[in-house]
Amino acid sequence: MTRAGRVVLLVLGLGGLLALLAIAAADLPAFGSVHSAYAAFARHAAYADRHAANSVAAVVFDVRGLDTMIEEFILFAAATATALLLRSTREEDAERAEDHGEGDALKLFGIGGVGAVVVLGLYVVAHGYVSPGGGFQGGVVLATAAALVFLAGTYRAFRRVTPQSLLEGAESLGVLAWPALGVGTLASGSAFLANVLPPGSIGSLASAGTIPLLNAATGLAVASAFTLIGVEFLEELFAERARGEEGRS
Amino acid sequence: MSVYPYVIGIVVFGLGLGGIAVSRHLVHAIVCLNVAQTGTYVLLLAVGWRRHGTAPILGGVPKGSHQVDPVVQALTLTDIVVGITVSGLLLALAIQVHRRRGTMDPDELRALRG
Amino acid sequence: MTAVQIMALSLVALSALLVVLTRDLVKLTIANSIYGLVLVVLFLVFGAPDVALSELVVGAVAMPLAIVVAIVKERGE
Amino acid sequence: MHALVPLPVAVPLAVAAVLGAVGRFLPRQVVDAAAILAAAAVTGVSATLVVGTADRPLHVFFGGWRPHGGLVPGIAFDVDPLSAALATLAGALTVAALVFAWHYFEEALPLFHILVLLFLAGMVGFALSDDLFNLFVFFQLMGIPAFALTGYRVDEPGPLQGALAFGILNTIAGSLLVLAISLVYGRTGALNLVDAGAALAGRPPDLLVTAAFGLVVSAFLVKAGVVPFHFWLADAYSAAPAPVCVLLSGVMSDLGIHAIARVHSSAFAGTFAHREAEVRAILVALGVAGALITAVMSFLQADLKRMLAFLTASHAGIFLAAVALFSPAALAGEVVWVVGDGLAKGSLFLCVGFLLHELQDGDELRLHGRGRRLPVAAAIFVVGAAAVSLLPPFGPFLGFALVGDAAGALGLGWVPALLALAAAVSGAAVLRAAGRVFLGLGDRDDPLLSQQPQHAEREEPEDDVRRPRVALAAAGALLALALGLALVPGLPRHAVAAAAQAQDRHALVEAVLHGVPEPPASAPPQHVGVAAYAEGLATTAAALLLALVGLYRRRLPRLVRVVAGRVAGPPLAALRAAHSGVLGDYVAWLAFGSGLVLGLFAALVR
Repeated sequence: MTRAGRVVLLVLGLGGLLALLAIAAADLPAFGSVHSAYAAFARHAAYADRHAANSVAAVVFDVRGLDTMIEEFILFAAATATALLLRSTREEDAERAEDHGEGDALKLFGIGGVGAVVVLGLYVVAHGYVSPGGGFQGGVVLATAAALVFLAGTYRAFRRVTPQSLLEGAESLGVLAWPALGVGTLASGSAFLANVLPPGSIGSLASAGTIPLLNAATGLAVASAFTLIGVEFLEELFAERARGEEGRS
Repeated sequence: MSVYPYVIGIVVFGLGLGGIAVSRHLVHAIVCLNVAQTGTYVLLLAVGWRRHGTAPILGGVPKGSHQVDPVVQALTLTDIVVGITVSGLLLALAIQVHRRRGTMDPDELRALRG
Repeated sequence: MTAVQIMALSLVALSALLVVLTRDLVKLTIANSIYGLVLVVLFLVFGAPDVALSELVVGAVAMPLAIVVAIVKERGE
Repeated sequence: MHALVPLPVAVPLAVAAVLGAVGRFLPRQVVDAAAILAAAAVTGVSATLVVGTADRPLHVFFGGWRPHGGLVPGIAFDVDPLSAALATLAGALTVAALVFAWHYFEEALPLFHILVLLFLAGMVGFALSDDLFNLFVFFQLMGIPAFALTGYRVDEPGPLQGALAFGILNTIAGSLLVLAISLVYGRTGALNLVDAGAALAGRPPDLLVTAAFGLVVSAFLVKAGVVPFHFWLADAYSAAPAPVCVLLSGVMSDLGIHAIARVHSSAFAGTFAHREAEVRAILVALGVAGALITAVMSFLQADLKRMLAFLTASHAGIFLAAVALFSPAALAGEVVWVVGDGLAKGSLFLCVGFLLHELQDGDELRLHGRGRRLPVAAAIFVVGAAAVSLLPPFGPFLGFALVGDAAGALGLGWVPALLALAAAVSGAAVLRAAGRVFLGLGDRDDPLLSQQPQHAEREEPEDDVRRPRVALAAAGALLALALGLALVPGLPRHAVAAAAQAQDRHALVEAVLHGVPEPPASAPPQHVGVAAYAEGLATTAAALLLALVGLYRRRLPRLVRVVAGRVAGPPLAALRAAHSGVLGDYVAWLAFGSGLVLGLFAALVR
């Protein structure tokens, strides 16, 4: 089909689709006036039943826990596939470029920054069910700390900090925690992924029953998955620059 | 005016979808795919907002005040994670396509036809 | 609907259009990061700090890294 | 029995995670055995659930969040014999694919096994879930490992492009689903299908409801590969490794159609009650048109995998039209047809995988007569093709008979006839290929058939003598199951009873929202009449005849050939040109298709 034909098809289809969606959205209750019983129930479940100050975390890790478990396995599938897709076509023996010798200022800021970013990441993960944040957001911040080591430090230091098999192991364990806990609660007689631990006192870290466990597992899985993807993407840079690109088919 | 957020969400989705169809570079197409997905986040969150509503987090917020819908935010969180992981995998595929075919232009990638 | 929300929404639509219309890849990365940050503002204005934080780490860190590597790979020749 | 329901999803996920952690240190046989055992466990548990839910479906609520005052906060699974049967089919095909792929992949981390197990968990969850957003999450868990597996052979151009098209198109479909969820949640404040259905049933459908249903249908038609959303499917299924194709074609596509049936009967049947005829007309038209178009495309292919890919798309159209009749017999017939068809397609793809391994080529013309010394493969391939062409008494035929009864009762006798025609045309392509490859019939080249570039399609890096017997054993076992399915006593009756129960909205609302167990399922005994047998045999005969025409086209009288060339030439050329292989075109077709679907629903259903 010519590009012109495609644009005609696109304008017709997309135009119709967007117009109908806009009219449909006009039938929605006015912006700001939607009062769903589900939302009230979720807030009550978070604050009263689970003593979790962050109701979004309560929904993510408890009320709709299965969604988050499947989301972690989607992350696991994509991270594993991305890592091996990039790694399989790189010649393992390609020697890596030596240090890229950044300026002292960047090195100083970087090394100093890494510690702070790691603490920030751990804080965001740990307080996921008390204040905004959580396993996913904190996990990506921790992965950023690893990337910062690369930016500021030497490439060799970066590779020492991020051994791939260790990352894959950590990611798998972090993800395995979900079905393990689920089958555990199932075996103990209650429902799959039921929050069986005492809710503790709201606002403190010792609250919300099993939510902290799942939150920590998610943080571990996300941190190692994103670091793994980061390593593979940065490795692409170095394998490429160290040797000329082999002839393309 | 009360339909403006919904329309913006739909328009951003349409922009992303249109961008993919006419894209001349795989990285641009994948970024447009991400834009289309963010359009759905805007609509999803807009449906959950409540007038004078504050974040659905206890502590530091006056007890009686209205809070917005946490369920919709949980759904959007899951979406964002799925979105970035798919984008990562597609970008890795795009790098492989470039290594194999020397081009990143979807119009030139015609291995299978007919 | 507050004035800030209207501004944030309009900014999101504009920067989305900017991203889609940008063909040059380096400018695309910058436009996409700006779009990510504008989205963070919108999500905050919608009372969704968790979502804003995750869009921040995704839009400002993960996505640009992947795009930059893809661009460098292509420009490597 | 309730405790069994989460296991078919949790077990493959847990085994995949364990393989991710320690897989690289385990010997290859242990990894293969672990994966096959996990898939077999899923098959066993799902089969138990099929029997266990014969009386009434199981409603399981995750996290212990039971319905509360008419609201369903937790995520629910609705396990009835039909959805459990599809989960069993997914498990069985995964076992067959893993057995075929024994020693297939030699990398450090057993990525293939991890992705296949995640793919299985996604399919089982997608078949059983009763929550709209949970369907989206399982839709993605099914999609991402699948398109990573499609692009597994990174050293060839086809798989890379197939994987890209698969990934981008399915992600857009996911976004359509999220738009639908926003609309439904905004209107009803519910994510559970039955909960939303109860809320929607109160009022006649307005533009929001028709748009939401249109979005859901469009998203699932992309997954099922029905025209005009099928372009990615042809590229992806013809580029994926054979064991992956078994899963993609055997069950993944058809799950999209079953999801449409479930979403309609649980959530939208109430509000569409007075508009059922219009909704039926739209979906039947889409299904029949799609089935015929892709059946013709299947006939025009020389590459065996691409031929079976179009056959899968054609059958997805058939199943859409069957489901859209919205009667218990039609739904029951569709599921029986899907299970039988999935087993037969699985065995056909395993045979093609076997041919790729033995003869290093997957093109019908280049394989002309080279299959003569492979009698077992020939037998399985021909019987599989006949089963797909509705040869009694295989599973597909039984499903077709039930759908025929349902259509007859609605006065739509022409629908099963067109579905049989589509099955005949696509079956004829496979029979023609069988004749040319195994018996050396017909000409060595045929300009009508489009061939794909001959890339080094070697499916297996090193020779493994034990492999061929394993592949054929798996293919034969699947075919035996397709036959055995039809010999199960009282199967049609149980299927129709289960379908009637799934479509009984009032009992469903009582059961899910208020915990009142449904009355036990019951249905009159189903009798497959002589007329049905005649129609099945006629379809197979038509397929055989068309195959012969395909083989000996040049020997037809000149006048017939000239007229046929002038009449059929231009449309076939246009049809072939539309399958351009360009990503931008596919996205434009998706936008056009979804605009069309939403437009039709908005216009008619109001």
